[in-house]
Amino acid sequence: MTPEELEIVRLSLRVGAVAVAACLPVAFALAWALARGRFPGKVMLDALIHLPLVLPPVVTGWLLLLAFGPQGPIGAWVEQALGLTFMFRWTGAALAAAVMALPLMVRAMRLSIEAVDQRLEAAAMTLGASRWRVFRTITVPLALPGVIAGTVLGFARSLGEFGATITFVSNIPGETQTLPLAIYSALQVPGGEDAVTRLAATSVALSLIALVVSEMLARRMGRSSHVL
Amino acid sequence: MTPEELEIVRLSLRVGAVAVAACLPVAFALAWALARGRFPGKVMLDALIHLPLVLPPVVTGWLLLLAFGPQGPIGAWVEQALGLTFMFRWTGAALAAAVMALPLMVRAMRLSIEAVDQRLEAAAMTLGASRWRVFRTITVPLALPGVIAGTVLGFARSLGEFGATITFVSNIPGETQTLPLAIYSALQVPGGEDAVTRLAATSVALSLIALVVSEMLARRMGRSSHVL
Amino acid sequence: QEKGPLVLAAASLQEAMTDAAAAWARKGHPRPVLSFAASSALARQAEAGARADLFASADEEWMNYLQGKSLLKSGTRARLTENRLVLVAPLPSRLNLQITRNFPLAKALGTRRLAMADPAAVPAGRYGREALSRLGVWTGVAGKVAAAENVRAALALVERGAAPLGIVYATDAMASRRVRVVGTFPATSHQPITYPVALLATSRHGDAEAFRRFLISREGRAIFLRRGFGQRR
Amino acid sequence: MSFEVKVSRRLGKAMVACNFLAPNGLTALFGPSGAGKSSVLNMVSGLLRPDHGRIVVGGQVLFDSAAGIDIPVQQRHSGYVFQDARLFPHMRVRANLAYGARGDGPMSQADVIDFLGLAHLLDRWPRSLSGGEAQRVAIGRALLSNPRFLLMDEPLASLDRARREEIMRTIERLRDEVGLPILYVSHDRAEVERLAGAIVEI
Amino acid sequence: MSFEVKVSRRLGKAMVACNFLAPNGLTALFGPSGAGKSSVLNMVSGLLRPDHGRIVVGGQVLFDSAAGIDIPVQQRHSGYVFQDARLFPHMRVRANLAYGARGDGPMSQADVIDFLGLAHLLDRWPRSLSGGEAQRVAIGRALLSNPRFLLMDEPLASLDRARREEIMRTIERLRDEVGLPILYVSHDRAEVERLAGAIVEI
Ligand SMILES: Nc1ncnc2c1ncn2[C@@H]1O[C@H](COP(=O)(O)OP(=O)(O)OP(=O)(O)O)[C@@H](O)[C@H]1O
Ligand SMILES: Nc1ncnc2c1ncn2[C@@H]1O[C@H](COP(=O)(O)OP(=O)(O)OP(=O)(O)O)[C@@H](O)[C@H]1O
Ligand code: MOO
Ligand SMILES: [Mg+2]
Ligand SMILES: [Mg+2]
Repeated sequence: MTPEELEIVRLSLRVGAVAVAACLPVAFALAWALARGRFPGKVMLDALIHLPLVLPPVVTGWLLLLAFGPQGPIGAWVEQALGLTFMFRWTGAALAAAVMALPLMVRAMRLSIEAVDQRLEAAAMTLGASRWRVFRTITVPLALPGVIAGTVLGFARSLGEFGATITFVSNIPGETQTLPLAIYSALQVPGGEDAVTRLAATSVALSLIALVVSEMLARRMGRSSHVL
Repeated sequence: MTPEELEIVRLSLRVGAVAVAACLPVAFALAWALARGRFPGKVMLDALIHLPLVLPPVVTGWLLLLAFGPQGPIGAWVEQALGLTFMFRWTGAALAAAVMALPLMVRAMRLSIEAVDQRLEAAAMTLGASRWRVFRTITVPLALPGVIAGTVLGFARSLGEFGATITFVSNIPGETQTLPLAIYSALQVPGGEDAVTRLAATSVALSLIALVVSEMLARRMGRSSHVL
Repeated sequence: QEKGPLVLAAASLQEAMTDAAAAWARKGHPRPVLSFAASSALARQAEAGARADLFASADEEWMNYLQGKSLLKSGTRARLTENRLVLVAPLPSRLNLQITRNFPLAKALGTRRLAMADPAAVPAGRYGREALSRLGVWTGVAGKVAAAENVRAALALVERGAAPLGIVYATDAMASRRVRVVGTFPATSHQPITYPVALLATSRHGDAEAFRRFLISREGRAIFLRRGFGQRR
Repeated sequence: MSFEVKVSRRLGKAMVACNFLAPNGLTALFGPSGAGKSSVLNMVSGLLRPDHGRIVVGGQVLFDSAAGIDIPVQQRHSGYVFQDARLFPHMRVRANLAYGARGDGPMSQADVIDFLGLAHLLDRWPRSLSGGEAQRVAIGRALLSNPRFLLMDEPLASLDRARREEIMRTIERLRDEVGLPILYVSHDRAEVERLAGAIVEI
Repeated sequence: MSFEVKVSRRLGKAMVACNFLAPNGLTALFGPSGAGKSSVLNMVSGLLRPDHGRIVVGGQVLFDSAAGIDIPVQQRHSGYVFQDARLFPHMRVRANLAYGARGDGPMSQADVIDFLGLAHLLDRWPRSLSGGEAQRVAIGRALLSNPRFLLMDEPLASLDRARREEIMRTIERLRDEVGLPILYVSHDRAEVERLAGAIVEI
């Protein structure tokens, strides 16, 4: 790989890792609310989370641009309050990746949370554990398969995210040009198939590593599975 | 909505429904193999399923074109053997949507299959049930939450699929022009925002309906959840 | 090392613009930062207030759009280069066609499809549609169009034999080793295919205007000519 | 001989081994917690494969490591009442009872429902049953599968005296009139002394 | 008075109602399968909310529908031994025992591990335990949480005689020396007669 390609890989990993890490707590909280909560507007929240899945990515990118752009309501506020700019920055690419990964992460986690045996939570409560401790020590660990699956899905989705990213933060080498954007650029050049192949293979290798790591993690956590 | 837009909606629904329906058995079988199987190349199979998630959709579309195009090895064979053409046909759009939905469906189902209490399967076996009957009457129904979640995710993803579809079967009104493709076209022209908004709202409405139906289904199936 | 101005450029300009940026850097200037995407996406980013310096569009419409919103530095809009439309076929194809009024395009296609960029949306597709209309063959082939996301995707359909014919830019045809140019569309059959460039109102970079001038200088135009752009006969 | 069992199997660090010849009738498996009683039942039912050994029930060889025989679980037709009830959570009580039902068993469905007192529970979901109710459904499910032999792992542990008495009487009938071989785990000495023709200590 | 319970609660079509005043010591809850014994324990522990009623344990009002009192489960400090063991499957035995452990309880951890015979099980995962082993761990877990009172739902059902004897002796000690109020469900009359100061029929 050329140094530029290495740089692209590094950027992609950073974007993917930050997106997934930032998404994890949010996704789990949402999954928990959807699995356990009874509140008005639940279906609406559910639908909102699914939006980035249903809309073409370009539209999601455009909506991000409208909301988080320099003149967008949230973008202006975030810039002022937190000093965080998204426009043309890798942070914007991470935001786009996070938004696209969110529905996948929420669904996987929700599925696992719904499968948690609430009688075990009840048992923990009789032992004096606060709601927060029950959540931390019983609910979350028992929902771990969903957390792992969600993280893998989210990370893979982040690695593959293209449409929302290029629409939101453009295609700037060293800043927002992740692997898929680099692949797109290579596809624009006739005879760029070699570069495409090389970059795509890199994507695949990265996701393979993520998969293997997640499988190992899952196996180590697999003690709770049932036997005979 | 204009008649053309109605036509687009109808086509999108058909493509999404066929993609998900065709995917369901395949995805469940794969999920089952990954959850329960111990075979060489398992990680490879897992990685292969994740590919459409990791690669930019355009690349997936391009690979589909290579494999299922008129000169592709599979395309030629399928055309001869089954009389099924994908190129520039709605069937091709469904194929692209199915491929993109597959990883999401497999993951959700796998998660649920792994959560099935195998002691119940053992009990069914002592009652004389064949492996197939155990699978049909115990494993599948107990994994239903994952099947429902996977179906919703897959259908939503199908509704939103853009890059692979347009690259593989291009944008042909009445044949391959699903909602995202129509939205994309509208986005390309200055002032197309109105059409974009209308079409995107339709997408959102469709997915909202799918979500509500799935939640209702899940609730009706929710008898197996634990109580105090 | 200092960063050059941020250039938002239509994806089809990728190779030529990259060459131009390299030439500019060789003159001792900071290397311009190039971002290639669909003209529509880039224009929307500029519209959203993103701070960039130059915009090179694949057609005049998106430039008009920004100009209408006063997002261009006045007096900086200029023609960057031009392009031509060609009809291409897969390399092994023996097809022979003269592009004239009412030429038998529909018959040449038979039951198969004509690959082109989306005629409803993408610039290359709109030029193609205009040309076919003026030549009187659009109604015959309108139902046989395979509308691709962009010119490159249309080219790929022809390269892979999925479509027997396609309409792409001369620059694309020149760069592909898998297609053969069947004919060039007469310059009179469509609006001139021009790529405008302009400084964005948000531009702050000191080098932006100089780079713009370089692009439209004789030296700059030569770089684009080498990549197949320009009005050749 | 109803049961001829000689098996050994490693489980983690523990080793479960058991060797007995039981006459016709009911054989009680007796032993401290963790001795391996449930594991022996699992081996006889075919759910757990012994490392070595031989299992013959009612004259039929179900397992023989030397001869390479291992009849699949499905074809052993054991009526297994598990220590935990293991009802199918996605089926109502009625469907649970019907799951393994094969006609011409020793008892009709109506009889089973009646003597186990399940009539008012038929339309309920398992998760809403009390501990003893679930246990009774599990017994009913096993009996209705028309088994060739019964494996019962503390089937009466959470039942009250009256119910226990009634079920014991039914078990006696199955043992004597139908001649079903029964392997029975219990910690209750009175129960065992009353029912068992032989007692195996493990 | 150790327990003052007057509760009613609708469960599906069934109605569980119970009304008793129990003296200090151990009170046995006795009744047929499905009578509502586990439901009463759930209400006393705070896991199930009565529709109406009042629950006082050791002088402390835990629930009073009229006065609007409902102490949360966490603050009731019941030592609840469930009918099913409910061990945390993702923690080893050691961590299960430690989960609710609060110092200065009536028994030290070493004592509990010793008299329940858990020493060799500490590093095991719950899924590998036998029925009786799991039940013993559940008893230990409840005792180590330094409870103000004990709720025991057939805690000895799947234990052998020797182990049962030992645990009963410990329960007697807790009852007499520590003065813990205990609500105890069992179907075994001998057990009940030996341990209980009062018997509540339900
Ligand atoms: N996977 C395993 N790993 C380690 N030890 C195991 C495993 N499975 C079972 N054991 C041990 O094997 C022994 C036999 O278990 P089994 O369930 O057969 O006992 P049991 O006689 O039925 O006891 P109980 O009366 O308590 O139900 C126990 O000591 C148990 O801890
Ligand atoms: N969700 C529910 N819907 C309908 N009935 C229920 C529900 N939950 C409990 N019941 C019924 O309430 C009654 C009391 O149940 P409970 O578990 O308290 O009984 P129990 O006295 O502990 O019985 P056992 O000795 O069998 O454990 C039972 O008849 C049970 O079927
Ligand atoms: O450069 Mo374009 O916007 O693909 O015609
Ligand atoms: Mg046992
Ligand atoms: Mg009970």
